Amino acid sequence: MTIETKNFTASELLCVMSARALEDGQVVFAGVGIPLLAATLAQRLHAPGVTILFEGGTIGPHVVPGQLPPTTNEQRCTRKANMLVSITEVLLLLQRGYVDVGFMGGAQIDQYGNLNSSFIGSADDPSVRLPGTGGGNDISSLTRMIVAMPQEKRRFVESVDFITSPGYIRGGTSRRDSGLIAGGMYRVVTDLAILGFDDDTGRMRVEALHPGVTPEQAQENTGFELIIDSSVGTTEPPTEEELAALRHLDPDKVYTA
Amino acid sequence: MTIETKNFTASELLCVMSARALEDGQVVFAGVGIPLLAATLAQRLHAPGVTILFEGGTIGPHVVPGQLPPTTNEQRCTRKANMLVSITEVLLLLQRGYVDVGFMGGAQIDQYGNLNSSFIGSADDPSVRLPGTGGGNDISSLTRMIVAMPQEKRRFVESVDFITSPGYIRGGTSRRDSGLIAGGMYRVVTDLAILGFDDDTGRMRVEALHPGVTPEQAQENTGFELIIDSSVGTTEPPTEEELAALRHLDPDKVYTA
Amino acid sequence: MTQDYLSLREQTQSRDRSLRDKVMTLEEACDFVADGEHVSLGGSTASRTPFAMIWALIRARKKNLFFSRSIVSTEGDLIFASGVGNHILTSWFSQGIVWGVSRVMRHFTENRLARFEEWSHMSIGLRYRAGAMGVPFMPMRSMMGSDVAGQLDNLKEMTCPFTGEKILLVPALNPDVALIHVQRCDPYGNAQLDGLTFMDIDMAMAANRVIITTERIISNDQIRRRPDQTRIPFFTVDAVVEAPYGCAPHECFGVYEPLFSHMDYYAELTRKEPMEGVKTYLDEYFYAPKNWTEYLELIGLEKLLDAARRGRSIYDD
Amino acid sequence: MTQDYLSLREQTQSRDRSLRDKVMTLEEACDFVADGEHVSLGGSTASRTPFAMIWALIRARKKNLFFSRSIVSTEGDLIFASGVGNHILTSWFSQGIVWGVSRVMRHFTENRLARFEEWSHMSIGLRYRAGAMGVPFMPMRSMMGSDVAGQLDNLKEMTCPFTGEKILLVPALNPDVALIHVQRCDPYGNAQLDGLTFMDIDMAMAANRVIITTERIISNDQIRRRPDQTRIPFFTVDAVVEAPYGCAPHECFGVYEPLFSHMDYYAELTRKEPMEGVKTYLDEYFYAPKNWTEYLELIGLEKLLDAARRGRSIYDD
Repeated sequence: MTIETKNFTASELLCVMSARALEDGQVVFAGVGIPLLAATLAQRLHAPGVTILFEGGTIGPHVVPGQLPPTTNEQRCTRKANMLVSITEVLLLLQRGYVDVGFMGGAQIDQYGNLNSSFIGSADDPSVRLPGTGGGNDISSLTRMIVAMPQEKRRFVESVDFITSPGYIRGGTSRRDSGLIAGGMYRVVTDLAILGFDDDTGRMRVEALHPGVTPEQAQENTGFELIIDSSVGTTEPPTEEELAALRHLDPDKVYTA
Repeated sequence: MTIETKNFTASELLCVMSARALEDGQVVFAGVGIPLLAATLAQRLHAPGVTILFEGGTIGPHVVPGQLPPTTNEQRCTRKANMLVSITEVLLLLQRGYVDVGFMGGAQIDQYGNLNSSFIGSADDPSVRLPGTGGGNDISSLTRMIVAMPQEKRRFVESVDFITSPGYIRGGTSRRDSGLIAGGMYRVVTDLAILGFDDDTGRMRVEALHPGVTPEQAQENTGFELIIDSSVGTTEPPTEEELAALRHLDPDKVYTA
Repeated sequence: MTQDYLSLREQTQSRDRSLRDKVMTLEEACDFVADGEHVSLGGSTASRTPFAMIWALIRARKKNLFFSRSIVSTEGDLIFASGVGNHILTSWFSQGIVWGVSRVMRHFTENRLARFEEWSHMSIGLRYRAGAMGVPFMPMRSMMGSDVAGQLDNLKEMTCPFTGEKILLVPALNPDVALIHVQRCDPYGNAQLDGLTFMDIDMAMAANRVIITTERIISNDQIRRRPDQTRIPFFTVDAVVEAPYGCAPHECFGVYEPLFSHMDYYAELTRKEPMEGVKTYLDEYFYAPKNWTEYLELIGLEKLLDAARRGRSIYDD
Repeated sequence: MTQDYLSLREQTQSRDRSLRDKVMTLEEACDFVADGEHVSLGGSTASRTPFAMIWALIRARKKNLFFSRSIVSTEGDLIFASGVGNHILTSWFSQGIVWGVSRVMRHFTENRLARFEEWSHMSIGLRYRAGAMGVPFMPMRSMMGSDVAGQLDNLKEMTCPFTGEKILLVPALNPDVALIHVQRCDPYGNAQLDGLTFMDIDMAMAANRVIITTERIISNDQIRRRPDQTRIPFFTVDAVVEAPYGCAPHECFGVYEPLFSHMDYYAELTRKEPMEGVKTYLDEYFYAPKNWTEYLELIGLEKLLDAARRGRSIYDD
């Protein structure tokens, strides 16, 4: 990290950059952790009209600062919500097309935006059994995705051990051919860059670098070849206002340690 | 009608005899009119533990005497109910198998217990367009049926003009072969007799005659050959208690004129 | 008839689904319905019928609409007779069992002037549900073997790949517009329903547009106090219209029962000369009044108060 | 695994579905669960977990149960470690994101001592829903193309006969027994739920038996006053057990939030020596106390009161 006045943590940078990726008026299906926090941050800043959905069955809540829920299934998620529905119903909103953006964290991602949160090593004899998909598989199968995660070589791998949540699968038309005819990976927000995907090949591409990050640094922290345009732009650093709002929401650094 | 002291109408006889066909503890899906009234009557008499379902979405109501609902979709149907659900949900209870008996009226029935409430004459050029199936098709497709209707030659026909609500279709295994592997016609209660169906052929059979009704009378009022055993028994006439309870429920004779 | 998935999604994605004020008049809400479209009606028989909105569409001289509803009562007569619609998909169509078979329905269907397309009650519910879920069909176990199914050309039978059983598939129904009347709704379209919900929730989720009429508009703060009481989410809704007694002469659960004497009057009017009767009724109650309040005045305050007294009595026990 | 329709119906028809008193103790309710059966758990993660009933089944030394739940938290560790169950079907299994990956889950799955069968979240909901509806499958559009689907052998892809689209069919799930904790229930099993309902309603309708634990038992008269608030009908329910704080250390919406410090304690206990830690926990909190009240006393009144204060605060605004 080389941003000059590094008066924030990597998690805080992730949160702020992710929040910026949301537009006002969108319906956003947010996972627990950074996504929940970033979507709430967006609501307090440039996108007050963002409607948040949580997989526990919450539609349009206002999360209370300092009372971040440990999962998206507790009553803290429902504070001042517009509506509560069953888990199945809230996921069906994705399938029916009411959602603009799915917003998740990730443990491991590959060049086609496939996410793994199930197994490190082979599924038959894993070195680590991870907690699994949760809503991730459904969200990434059914809507346009934004993923927030730290950019590290061990997390950005050529090919994930296990496709828990599908991106562009094996690239090209393979996602569509599998039966997933809508949605797909849109952005991966990391502590180094904003990443997107090539329309034809489905391979990961740098959309913008964070201030002070070089193309080489982005590549070094990635386990496969990134598409980087020589004219790639730079993001604006987190503002004092953004950081203050974020710290007001998560004073105990539950998600931004 | 030759019952000696004929101190009741044909509709009242139908109601009392239908009510008797229900057993305590049963879950009964009741249509509007005589079924609704008879199921409520059964609750007040021998079967207080009958649970009534109405197709509007009502589970376990107590209909208020003198306030009979005009259809099974009004709030009068929901009085002191245990639960209200959507139309789709209440019909799915039939499909899931939670219901013991479907209980309906009928306009036209045939030897295999098929009901027609859609067309008199051909469906393409009917002489009368009737109101249609309502819940009838689903109820008779998915559970054991009791039908209450007056026994007249024009209503009891060899083959209905249109199978709105399936009985045994063309008899034998044809119902099962069509995909309707559960349920089926159980009893037809008329002002003359209690009718059942032959296990093998699915044809209509006299189970018991009402007091004073002869086998010949039952046959004369039927447009096809009834199976009548020479030793067929006789029902008990409506008691004063039954008639009093019935008249208390329907003092304005909305359904028992 | 079954909308393909990508076009359904595209239509949904292009809707403004943000939290915004959608309060307007009955007349303004008519702009959300175009001639020839598929309009689904909430409620069932004489309960929570979106009468005010149907009344407005007839007055706006909309044409050739295709209607769907679980069970159709008097509004079906008025739809056919006014020309606002010429095709109704439902499971049952008449005024109500106590008034006998509708002569108006008979006139239009027996003379092939309009179409009454009959489906089983549950199949209609499952078609809305498939539409609500974003899948192209629902599996079910009734209707097979009957002539109801025999009359329909968009059903498919299949053998279940898990159990080998015969299963019927019914296609999704995604109405262009759903008209739904509720007891309470906020300005954004978050709607609360009391009592029987019929097929309204699935219908709202399935439709490409939703017009809510409501007995009263409440604040969004009220909604957020008990979000588990919201039954229709704001982002499915395009218009919110306050229409007191908006189901009259039908019922709104817990607010008023049906106006039985008015329904008797209509039945009497259409018994002998159905077409003359219904035209007289349309002239008198639909075209003559200047606005919804005048329509209610024509029905009569005494009848409204009586219906309201009976309606509220559900909460007396 | 998919129960055929006639056997499902036969099982349902043979249940006593009459309106009758079903109130009993936790210990008595254990008789409704036999070794090796499929037990589904209501709630999700740390919300409305039927902890009291799981606690009772572990104490009753039930064995080899197969569990299903939308998302599994600490109860999954305790199920595997106690031996009450050796197979869990869920979409996510760990204590909760803030506590890291469960070492107990890892121990059992990585050493193949027990099975964690992973399905997509929605597919589990739709499998219960198919079970609730009495159909053998539900169609859906996610999971295709992923390795989650690749690991499962009871999925079927089909081409939609209406649209030609590729559709995934997931088989119905009809648990032998569902354990569901609610805020209020009458003695017959009519249950009211506040807040998030998770997959509980479909699960109750799908199951062949249902055990309800409830914060308090209310009268049937209360139920009949607002029947539109009933979420689970009595005839699906076999046992009703009053268990105050029946989800502790998890949450019951509007009554108490999770007992976070107790959950921290459990996480700490199992961090370094997961198997020793969980065994110590089981001994201390599951096997040692004489009854549910003693279990709550061990957790501590102060923690309960704090959780209750936070729980009720949802209604403060």
